Amino acid sequence: MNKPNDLAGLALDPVTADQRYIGESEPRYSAKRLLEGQGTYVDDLQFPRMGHVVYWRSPVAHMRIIKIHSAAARKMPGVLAVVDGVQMATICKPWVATLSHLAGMKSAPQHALAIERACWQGEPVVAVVADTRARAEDALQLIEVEWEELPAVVSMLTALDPETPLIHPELGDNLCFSRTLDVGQVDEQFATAEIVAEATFSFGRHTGVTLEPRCQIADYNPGDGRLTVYHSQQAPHMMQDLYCRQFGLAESDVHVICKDVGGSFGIKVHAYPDDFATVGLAILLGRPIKFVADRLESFTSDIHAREHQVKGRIAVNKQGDILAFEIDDLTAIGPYSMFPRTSAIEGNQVVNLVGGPYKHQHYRAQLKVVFQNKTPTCQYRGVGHPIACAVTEGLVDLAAEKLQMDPLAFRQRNVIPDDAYPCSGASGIKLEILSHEQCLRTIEKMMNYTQLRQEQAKLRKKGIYRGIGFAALIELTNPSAAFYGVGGARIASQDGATARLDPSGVVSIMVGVGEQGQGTEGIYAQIAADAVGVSIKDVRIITGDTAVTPYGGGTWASRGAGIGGEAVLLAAQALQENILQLAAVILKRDVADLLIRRSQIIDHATGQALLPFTEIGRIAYFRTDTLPNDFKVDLMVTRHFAQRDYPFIFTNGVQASYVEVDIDTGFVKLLKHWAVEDCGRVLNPMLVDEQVRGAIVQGIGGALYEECLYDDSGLLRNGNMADYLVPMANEMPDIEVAHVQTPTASSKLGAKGAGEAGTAGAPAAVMNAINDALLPFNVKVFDQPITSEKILRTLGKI
Amino acid sequence: MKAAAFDYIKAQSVPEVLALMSKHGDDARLIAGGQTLLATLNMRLSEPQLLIDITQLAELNGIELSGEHLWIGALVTHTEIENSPLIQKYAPILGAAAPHIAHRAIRNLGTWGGSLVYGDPAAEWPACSLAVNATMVLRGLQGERRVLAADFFVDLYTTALAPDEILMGTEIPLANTKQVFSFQELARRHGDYAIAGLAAVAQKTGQTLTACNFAFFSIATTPVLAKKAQAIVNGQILSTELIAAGVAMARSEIETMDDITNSAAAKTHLVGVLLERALKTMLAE
Amino acid sequence: MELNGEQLIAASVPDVWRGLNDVAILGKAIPGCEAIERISSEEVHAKVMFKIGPVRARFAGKLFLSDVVDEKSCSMAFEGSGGAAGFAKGRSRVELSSAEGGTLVSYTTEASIGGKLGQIGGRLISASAKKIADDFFQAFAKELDPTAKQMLDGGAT
Amino acid sequence: MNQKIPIEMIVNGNTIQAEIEPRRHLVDFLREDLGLKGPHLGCEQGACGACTVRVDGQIVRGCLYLAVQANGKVVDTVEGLTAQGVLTALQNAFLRRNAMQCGFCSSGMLLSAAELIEQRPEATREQVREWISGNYCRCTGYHSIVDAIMNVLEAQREQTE
Repeated sequence: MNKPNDLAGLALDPVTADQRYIGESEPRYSAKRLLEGQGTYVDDLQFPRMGHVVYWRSPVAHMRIIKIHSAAARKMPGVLAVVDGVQMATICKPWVATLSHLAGMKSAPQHALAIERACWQGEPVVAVVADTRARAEDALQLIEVEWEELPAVVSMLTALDPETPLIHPELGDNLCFSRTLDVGQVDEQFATAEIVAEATFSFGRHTGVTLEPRCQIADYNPGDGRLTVYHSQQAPHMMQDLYCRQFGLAESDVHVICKDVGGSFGIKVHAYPDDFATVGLAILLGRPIKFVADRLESFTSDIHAREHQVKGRIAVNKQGDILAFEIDDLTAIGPYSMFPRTSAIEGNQVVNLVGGPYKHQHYRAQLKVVFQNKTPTCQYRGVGHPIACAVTEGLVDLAAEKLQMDPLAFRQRNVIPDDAYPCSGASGIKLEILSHEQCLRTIEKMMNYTQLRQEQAKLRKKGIYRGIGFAALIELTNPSAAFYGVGGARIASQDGATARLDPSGVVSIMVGVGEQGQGTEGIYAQIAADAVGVSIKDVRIITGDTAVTPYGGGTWASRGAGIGGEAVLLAAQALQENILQLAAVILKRDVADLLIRRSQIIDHATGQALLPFTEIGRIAYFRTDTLPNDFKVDLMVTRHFAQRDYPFIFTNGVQASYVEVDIDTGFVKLLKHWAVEDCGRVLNPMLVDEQVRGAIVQGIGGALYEECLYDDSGLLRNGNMADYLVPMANEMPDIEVAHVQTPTASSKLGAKGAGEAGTAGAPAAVMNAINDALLPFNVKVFDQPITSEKILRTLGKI
Repeated sequence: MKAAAFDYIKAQSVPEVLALMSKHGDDARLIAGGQTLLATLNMRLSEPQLLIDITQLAELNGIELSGEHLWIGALVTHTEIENSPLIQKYAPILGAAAPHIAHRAIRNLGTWGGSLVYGDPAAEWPACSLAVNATMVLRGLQGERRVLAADFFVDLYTTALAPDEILMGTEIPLANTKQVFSFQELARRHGDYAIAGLAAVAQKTGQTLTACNFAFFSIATTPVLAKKAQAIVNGQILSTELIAAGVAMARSEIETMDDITNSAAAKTHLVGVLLERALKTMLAE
Repeated sequence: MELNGEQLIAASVPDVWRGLNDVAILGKAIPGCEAIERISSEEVHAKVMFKIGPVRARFAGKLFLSDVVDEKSCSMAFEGSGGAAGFAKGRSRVELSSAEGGTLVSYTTEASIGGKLGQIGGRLISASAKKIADDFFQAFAKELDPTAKQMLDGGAT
Repeated sequence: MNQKIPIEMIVNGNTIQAEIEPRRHLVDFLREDLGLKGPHLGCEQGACGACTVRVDGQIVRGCLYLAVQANGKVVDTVEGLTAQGVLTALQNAFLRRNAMQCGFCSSGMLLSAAELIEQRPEATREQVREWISGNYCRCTGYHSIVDAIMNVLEAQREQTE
């Protein structure tokens, strides 16, 4: 529907000869079974002797565990075991989640099940295993824990005050991480700038609310000492490594399998205490153990994200050039840094990304990441981007308003020009190649900007208050080892793919990056089909199995297309070469005379079909006797790819939101949303479009609806799906997506990531649109989620 | 999230239900649509010993014209109300309100009676029943009694229904051609608990409204009639000044309470906004 | 959650004070109270069935009295465990003063509801708490003087 | 309370007899006892719509409906409705439009959409959005789902013209 409309993108050279699928809106054929109710999600699996575990979780923010009474629970029908933290600790080591490249970062040892103290409402304390989930819950009712409530650190604003109690006294304070970045002459710029605008931005705590809750089945076979874990997870090899290390198992004895995953968004890329506890129970009991978080425990045990308060200011000269940004970010992450990616990354990203699209040279950022007694926070779709973007774009709009300059024109004047790359942003980030100017031109046309402004002005006279908001953005994708590896985390930045020609002529591809619904398997099939030269119907993709796929990092940081896709391309091209060599031997022709087209070897000169793949498969696998002795048949090849040219490959884009604010009720109606996205080569526009839309809607959720609300004692007040408001269809706008394609030169494919930019830009665009609508009243809201209550207060109606 | 164990009986008659209720007291709970109860049971926030399924009871069913009244049985679902031509004709505000109740799959099961007897302050039906002067028909072992909606909603989740009684259905005076109404609801997302809502019904002659019922919901512990504002508006020509006076009175007479994301002050403000909109809508009809 | 209120009870200050210290009267006045027992002069235990809308939760509660000034004021700390459903805890300051028509009982309470109840019931928790307080004082006043009329004033914030 | 109740119902066209605990909700019965994994559990409080199934032709939340209540009724799940009438058209449109990502919401979304197409053949884009607003999808932006449903509605209208 939304074909790329700034046409430069369509002129990209093909990646492969006879390219039929790459770049096309090919449906995900393998997903048809999901539409027919035939998926295999973890909870769909049943095994003989399987036990079901439920966890007794801390009902308070901070407590000392005095005594656990479990005798009554143990006597309940069907109960297989009741296990506490002390027993679990005999087989599972504690962990401390820090990264060495985040200087000074600290956290405390954390156990699979709490011992002595529990530090947030939702921390698992006791495991109850029974033969059915219902019976496990029956027994859970009878677990009695004597506890003494300890003072809780709730507000991040006072977490570092001397009178605030320490969550982990051994750490000396409640500070997890801090960072200061000071580039150029920030003070001079602000002292002399003609225009300075400032604001304080607040961001509520969110959580991911994947429709399929976190879940796993751990199965330990005492006979051979092997552990198999069926897991709804994004990074199977990472979990394999962690299970090995925490339980002292050999890597080769741990097998992690991720079948269908019902949404992840970063929620399922972390190692949770209950992940380890469930594995521990399988080891202790020698039987499969299923854990499926129920929705109430999801809200208190899934990671949260984004609780930030950022003071920001911008300096601009009267000609309209941005001179400097300065921010002071305070964020709280719960009582522990999350394993193994750590909880300091989000704040660190905010520091790296503020001001990202613009060409100013002066930038100062301060970051404080503090502990508190709430659910741990960690990387969740967009990781820091939505905050950095809202702060940047909010300040940019404030400056434009003070200059009395059109916000779009102001951005056009200040973005890093398209011919300036490669270059560095003020924060020091390395930018390979971006297209801000082209994206801004595209969105201007796409939304019919001039006419929209006229409509807005006309309606305003009638007392209808509409607003237009922009957000220019950059997104970090295709990470190198600079993200985690250098900090000591065993999280692979490389990924691998194996391509195999099967006897039937079908191409099987095994990839380390898995499918969470984005269509990863679909684009891999497109790439493989083109790169080998077969119909997409003759490609099979296998992912999510540490015993089968090459070692790789999995799905995160928008790396599936750029890293995994490149690995598939390299493997498939290598397979094609091997097939050609084999064909040359069979046909007794020179390789250079042959081509592969649509599962056939053809004569390069005449186009005549010489040999079908089925024949190649037959000879290669069953009649090697007919081949020369010195010829080695190799119809299965593996290639790995790591992006090593830059720490990250940045993408860019711009979004616009059109809203109407009902000034009597404070309600915001989202009328329309536009996004122009440059993720390099677009492998499948239809898939990217909807992924961008989904990400935008997730961003809108944070801007208008979602927030984990806590009371003064650190108790979650809306941890359920009736009160924590996720975006639903009725309130969401139609979203038009267009693409600019500026491929990265760091890979053959030229694809960058596209998974998170939508979430990065939407909150800023919507916030700016609301403030634009409120312009006649000379009021603004910078406190997300922007509820009707906040708008009414800002307007002075209450 | 699995419910604790309970026993289950599918009741075949009203006397059987009443006998079971009298025998088991609060250990037994009635299940009709179950859309509130089952969520509570799944979360184990209630563990009754016995569920008495009343969905088989024909007496509690049906939307029918009966003399001066429209009968709506307690077991009538939200969807049935949404789709009913009789409702459109004789109690049209219910038809307008129905789509605001949760979502289709819930409306297919959730019942008129269930919503009334829970008396959730955010629910649409209690306020609508006030607005249309519904009479609740209650039956207990001692026989049947009738309670006006105005006397039915006593306090938060508390109605005049005695523990040993069941709601059979309601009688609603038939809407005549002079009836005008406006149903206004502000919910953050469609189908959510409202921030504030208003079911307004009146008789209209020219620019004048009489027999006004302005029933607000989701602003206090029960649905509330803005009686003083009704009195201001009643029988007067609906001028801009009169609307303003009614709005001001509604804001001052209703004691609002906050909820998890909305302050009492916001609700008080919205009470006025909704009334103004409703009056203008009814005037324009 | 803060809960403040005042209640005029048609009884003398000494009678009201006695009532507040009489577990038999308290047992009748506390909504849903199934058992109540005085452990010491400072400690009272009770079992209470909390009923609100579709929710039922049985709480085992403890009440600790402190800062007792006879016939004048006291502080109460309370904690109630509803097992898997959640818990309630808080502290309350109660003051009695003589007023026209009886005794004015004023209270300021800070309470929090945790666990599942708090996680799910957030929408109406303060309204529920206020209702419980109102119900208590109405019943309490009735216990002291069945013919008394009460005046309600107060609100949950 | 170890009561087990005999029930009989028609599930996807087959008569099923079972003895079950009254507390078992319909989706657990379908998933655990009958192995029908199409309906999913997303919240068990009636908010997400992933468990949507049909009882006597109407969509219901399978988590807010006891299996014993389905005694004597006709129950249909996505498995049974696949390759039948409206659902086939919807499944094709969903695939063509990429109106799904992880697939966890799809069976519920499809059943809700099917009832819309039967009950509101004239629905507008806005009405489609409202109708499916009881079905949560975290992956898509709903846009493609609305597109797919509109495609089927429009095709149906063209046919009846």
